[in-house]
Amino acid sequence: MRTNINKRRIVQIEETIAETPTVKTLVFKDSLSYSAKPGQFLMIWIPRIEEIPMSVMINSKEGYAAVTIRKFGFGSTALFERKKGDLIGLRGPYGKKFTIRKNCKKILIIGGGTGLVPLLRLVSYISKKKIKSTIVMGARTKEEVFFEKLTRKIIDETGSLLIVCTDDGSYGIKGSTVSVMSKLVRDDTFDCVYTCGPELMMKGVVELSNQNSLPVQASLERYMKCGIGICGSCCLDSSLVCQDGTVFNEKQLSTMLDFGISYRDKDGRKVNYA
Amino acid sequence: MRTNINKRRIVQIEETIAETPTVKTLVFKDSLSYSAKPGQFLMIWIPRIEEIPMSVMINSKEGYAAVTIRKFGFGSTALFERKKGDLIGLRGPYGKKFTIRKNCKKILIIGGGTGLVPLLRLVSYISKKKIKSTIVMGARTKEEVFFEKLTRKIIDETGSLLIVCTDDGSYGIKGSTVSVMSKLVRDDTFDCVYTCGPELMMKGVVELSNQNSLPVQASLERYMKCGIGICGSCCLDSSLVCQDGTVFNEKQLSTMLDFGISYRDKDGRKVNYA
Amino acid sequence: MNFNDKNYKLSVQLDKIHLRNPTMLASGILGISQSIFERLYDENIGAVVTKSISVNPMKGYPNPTIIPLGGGSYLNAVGLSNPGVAAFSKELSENRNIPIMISLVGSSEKEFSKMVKVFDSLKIIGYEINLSCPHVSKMGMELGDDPEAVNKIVRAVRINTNKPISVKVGVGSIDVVELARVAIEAGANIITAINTLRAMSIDIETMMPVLSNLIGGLSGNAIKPIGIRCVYEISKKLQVPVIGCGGVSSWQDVIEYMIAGASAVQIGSILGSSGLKIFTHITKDLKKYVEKKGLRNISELIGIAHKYQ
Amino acid sequence: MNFNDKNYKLSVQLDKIHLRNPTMLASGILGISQSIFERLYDENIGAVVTKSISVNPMKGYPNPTIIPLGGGSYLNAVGLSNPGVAAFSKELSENRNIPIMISLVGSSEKEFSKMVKVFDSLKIIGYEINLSCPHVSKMGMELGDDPEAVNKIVRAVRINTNKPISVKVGVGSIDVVELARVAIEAGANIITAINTLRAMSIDIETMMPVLSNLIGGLSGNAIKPIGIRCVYEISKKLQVPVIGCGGVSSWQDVIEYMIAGASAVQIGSILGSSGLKIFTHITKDLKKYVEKKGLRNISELIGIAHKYQ
Ligand SMILES: Cc1cc2nc3c(=O)[nH]c(=O)nc-3n(C[C@H](O)[C@H](O)[C@H](O)COP(=O)(O)OP(=O)(O)OC[C@H]3O[C@@H](n4cnc5c(N)ncnc54)[C@H](O)[C@@H]3O)c2cc1C
Ligand SMILES: Cc1cc2nc3c(=O)[nH]c(=O)nc-3n(C[C@H](O)[C@H](O)[C@H](O)COP(=O)(O)OP(=O)(O)OC[C@H]3O[C@@H](n4cnc5c(N)ncnc54)[C@H](O)[C@@H]3O)c2cc1C
Ligand SMILES: Cc1cc2nc3c(=O)[nH]c(=O)nc-3n(C[C@H](O)[C@H](O)[C@H](O)COP(=O)(O)O)c2cc1C
Ligand SMILES: Cc1cc2nc3c(=O)[nH]c(=O)nc-3n(C[C@H](O)[C@H](O)[C@H](O)COP(=O)(O)O)c2cc1C
Ligand code: FES
Ligand code: FES
Repeated sequence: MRTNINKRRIVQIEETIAETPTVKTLVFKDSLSYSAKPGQFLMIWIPRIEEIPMSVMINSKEGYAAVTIRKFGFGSTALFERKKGDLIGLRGPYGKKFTIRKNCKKILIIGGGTGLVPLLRLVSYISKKKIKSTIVMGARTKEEVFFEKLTRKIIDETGSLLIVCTDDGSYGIKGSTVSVMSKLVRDDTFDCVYTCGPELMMKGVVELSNQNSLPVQASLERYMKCGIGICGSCCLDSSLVCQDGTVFNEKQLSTMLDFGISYRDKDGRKVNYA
Repeated sequence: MRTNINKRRIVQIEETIAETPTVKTLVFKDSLSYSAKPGQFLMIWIPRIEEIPMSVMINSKEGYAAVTIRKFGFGSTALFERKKGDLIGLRGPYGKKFTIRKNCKKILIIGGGTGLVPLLRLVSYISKKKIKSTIVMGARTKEEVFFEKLTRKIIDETGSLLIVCTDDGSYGIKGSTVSVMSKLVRDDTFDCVYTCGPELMMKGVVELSNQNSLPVQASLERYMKCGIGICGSCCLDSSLVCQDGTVFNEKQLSTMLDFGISYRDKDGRKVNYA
Repeated sequence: MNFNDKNYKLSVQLDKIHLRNPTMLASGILGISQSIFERLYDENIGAVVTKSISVNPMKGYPNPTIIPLGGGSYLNAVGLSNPGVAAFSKELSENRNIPIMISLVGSSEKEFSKMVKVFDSLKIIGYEINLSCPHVSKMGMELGDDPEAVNKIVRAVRINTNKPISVKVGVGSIDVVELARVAIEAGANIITAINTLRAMSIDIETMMPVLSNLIGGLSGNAIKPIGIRCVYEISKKLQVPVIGCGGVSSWQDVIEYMIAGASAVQIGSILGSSGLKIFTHITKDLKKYVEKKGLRNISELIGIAHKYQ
Repeated sequence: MNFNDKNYKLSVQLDKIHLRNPTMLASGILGISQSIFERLYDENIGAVVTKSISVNPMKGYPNPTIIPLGGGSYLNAVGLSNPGVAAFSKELSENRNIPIMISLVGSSEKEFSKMVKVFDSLKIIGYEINLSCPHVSKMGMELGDDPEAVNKIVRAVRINTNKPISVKVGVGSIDVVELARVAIEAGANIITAINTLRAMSIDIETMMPVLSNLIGGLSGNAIKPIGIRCVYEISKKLQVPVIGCGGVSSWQDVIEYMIAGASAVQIGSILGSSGLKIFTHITKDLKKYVEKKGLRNISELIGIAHKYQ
């Protein structure tokens, strides 16, 4: 099994979907990625350019999967620019998944940016399980909202609710995901909270969950080289995000002194979040 | 499976049986050897001394097997001298087995010396299958006869026949196995002949079988280092005795120009049989 | 050390260093975080070796830097990324009871002196000098292949510390025993053998080398028989304490290294498939083995194979 | 050579040697019998290399000489057993159409001259000089580690033959590219890389080294990434035809070696698990690959990886 996921597959990009001017989804065929668990990620090789971790995005076709990239630095921009027919390499999926307790009936999902990728796989999963959810999607501004249509399609007829919010109010509710969440948890009851997105946002979500005694799981990001627990570059306190995470629960998060405070740079030095 | 048989097992000698003053059987526990097929051999490691090929001898205890050694040169003498409690290493079993055609009812088995070892496993096998056999056991002289009691025990109540012969007539019929065989094939009918022993004896058996249009299988010996088809030291014409054999049928034997004529020494030079 | 005490059955001595058991973390593996070191110590590790540290922080090469090759073997060209001496001495400043050995890498004896001067006041058990990283120019193996450079660097470290020094050697273009001899003569107390071997992997679909650096170092299962050979040769010929490294993935491998002549072993790549708990598993199994064999202490195994000719 | 002819899609050229496909038998594997060579040729092999032959017959070391380590890796210290020049020239005397390369081993240039004088009248395609066997003293690697000896030996062979000469190099205590350069300058036409790497295996039950010679050479799966690296470095830096060797067990491995810079590859240890028919399988699969990729000839792949920096 492990040998299996570690073996690099070379896949062809079969479709590209422009989500926003800076976010793109690349679709490819790969059975291991197709059956990835919500929260798992791939190491994506952009030949002779970079290898970067990417959450596994869902795709409607059987046997297919995708990645959704925000154009950012060197590697992500190169990946963003790959076209239909180009080859990329994959290994994984790696990491722990979001877990759902047995008698969980209603969950709250808070995501921002490409943090929505693992959350959508979760939404898709729970929709099949008939678990209801309220999904809060945050973006800075209207142009940066994506996955809305796709999410509506997935939750269609499930009784789940999608709330979009933007910092500048140009679309959906005005305000941050955390402020939306604070209203939601006041007015409604949830069994668990799931979050992925910018770390400071997640920090807010986790604190709010703790204050409301809600179990919470967050999928964290750290700089990753190996993805398999060798290099240590992804360490966060005494955890390896690639192996022990990326999904951590409220108990694990409570012991992480650096969560929401600092991350380690490519050379391993700690850098504080702005 | 292959990895399995190649992995060296260290076993303890649990019993030693003196067959003749120069032949001894060492019993050990090893499940892979226990389920060896008739004709297969082991590479036996005598730690820090030698590693030599030995046919797998049967043992009555479930999960057990044995080797029967003739004290000969350096390695075999060291093995011969191993005592109860000593450790030896095993890898294998290797090689092809004796095969028995479906509607085979009566077979002739001709063995000499430690060539009886693989043949006894065959006898034990066919006894369970209710196939009748005539077994000819040859030795130079009375003192060198062994396995007689054991064989009688195995064929007891099967209707099979055991004939012992010695060159000097000091025990059993006087004469060579080949001369005994020539009478047997004249007076009786057999479906197949199986032989193992000194190569010149086997050569005689094979020729006689060919003359009588009897299918024949012989288990050959050649100098072996690897036992797995790498080193080439066991080559006999275009065959590798360790892998393509040790059991060969009349068709294969007929193409072997060196069979009964010459073998290769430790350095790979051809040496003629005396 | 009381060898009759059950808890000491696994303890080993490496020059002045006393370890509760012979398992160590290999350099470059998870080696930049004090919190991780503490977690490893909770997993019963004997000692940790840090990532090789240089005077200034190094970003290392772009990814891919680490490739799992399958079958327990790995290829890496991390490029010695590390936080540098200033940040790292801060990282370790709170260390109290974890046996930490700092791995040092540099391109001149001056750099090594500089680092040791900073690190020597920390609570650490010693240094490992990396003279064998096979894929960064002007560092590691390029120095290890030059006996004069080895001599100078080891002396520079020796002059600045009383703590034990291990020199980490590899399979480069100088005989490993020769390299070890030069290191010992220059003042090293221990030899760590071996580092990774220069190797390469090319993807045949894209027809491109996979590592961004093209060439990297082979580690894991593949190199164990080479590591065993080097440990055997160095410990037999020089009779110095040796730390075995390369492809250790089970208690059996630890025993094999010790019989070959290692006083302790480092474990690296295998963590990619076993996780950190491997140290707990291995030490538990080693204890069982030592008890089964009726040894007073595991060190009785060290170099047993030397007697065969 | 007509590259448009379908049958030539796999043909390769190594100096003056033209092979119908790039697969060769590695030296020391099944290499002492003309009948076996003929059988291999029927299995579609490109060419065979014989066991390394010395002036006089050699018995080699006592067994164990070959250890399957698992995972497709092997350890051996056969000790260069071979029938010697007289018996072996008789063995090959009937050869008509099998492309045979004779591997030579010796301890002085005189020995090499002597052998070439005998062998040169046989129908063979060339010589491979084994300067890299890592476990026999005064032969193989001990000479390969000495540039002066390499120079002398290659010259001695060159003077006695017009046939192509390949020098087989390994990972010893001299840089592999440097060794290859010396060999080429002395008159070699081809480089074969690599031989086995010095390694050891100890049984932990008996606490004894397994090989009778204690130390042997590691081959098979374990060394492939090292072989790829050596082929890449030699072919890129020296631009000479290189025969890749080490851990080839599939058509993919052949392609990887060729992309790294090999014009042909040798296959050895894997025969221990695949049997001789592997040559038929691999050549069939190579043909499929070449057709799928739309290549006119497989040689188009040679050294493609050189372009990446
Ligand atoms: C588990 C995980 C899942 C992720 N999923 C997604 C996703 O679905 N979509 C998406 O757009 N992004 C995702 N990311 C983030 C993505 O990996 C980085 O944005 C990307 O690696 C940036 O590479 P770059 O070369 O463009 O950046 P660079 O210019 O090299 O560096 C800029 C910053 O990007 C980040 N970064 C660079 N390399 C890595 C790396 N190897 N590992 C982690 N962070 C890195 C660091 O913060 C770095 O400071 C994920 C990250 C992780 C750890
Ligand atoms: C498949 C096979 C099964 C065998 N089964 C048995 C058996 O059940 N009982 C038994 O007593 N003997 C058996 N032998 C023969 C046994 O292997 C040799 O007698 C033994 O190896 C001799 O070793 P030595 O060190 O005593 O001889 P040495 O003194 O080293 O040499 C003497 C002669 O023994 C033979 N020999 C030595 N080493 C080997 C070797 N590695 N492989 C093959 N022959 C060798 C050669 O003919 C050699 O010339 C078998 C041989 C083979 C090939
Ligand atoms: C990803 C990685 C990074 C490494 N970094 C270093 C390093 O910084 N310094 C060093 O001396 N060795 C380094 N090594 C080599 C290891 O310490 C060790 O010598 C080698 O991996 C063999 O051990 P293993 O087979 O148990 O991994 C590194 C190895 C790997 C796999
Ligand atoms: C049993 C054995 C014997 C060998 N004998 C020789 C030899 O005589 N001459 C030589 O040049 N190489 C010899 N080699 C090395 C091989 O030719 C080859 O270089 C090495 O095994 C790597 O290839 P592989 O991984 O395909 O086996 C031998 C290897 C093995 C396993
Ligand atoms: S990315 Fe290497 S340990 Fe997590
Ligand atoms: S014994 Fe090595 S090939 Fe048969």
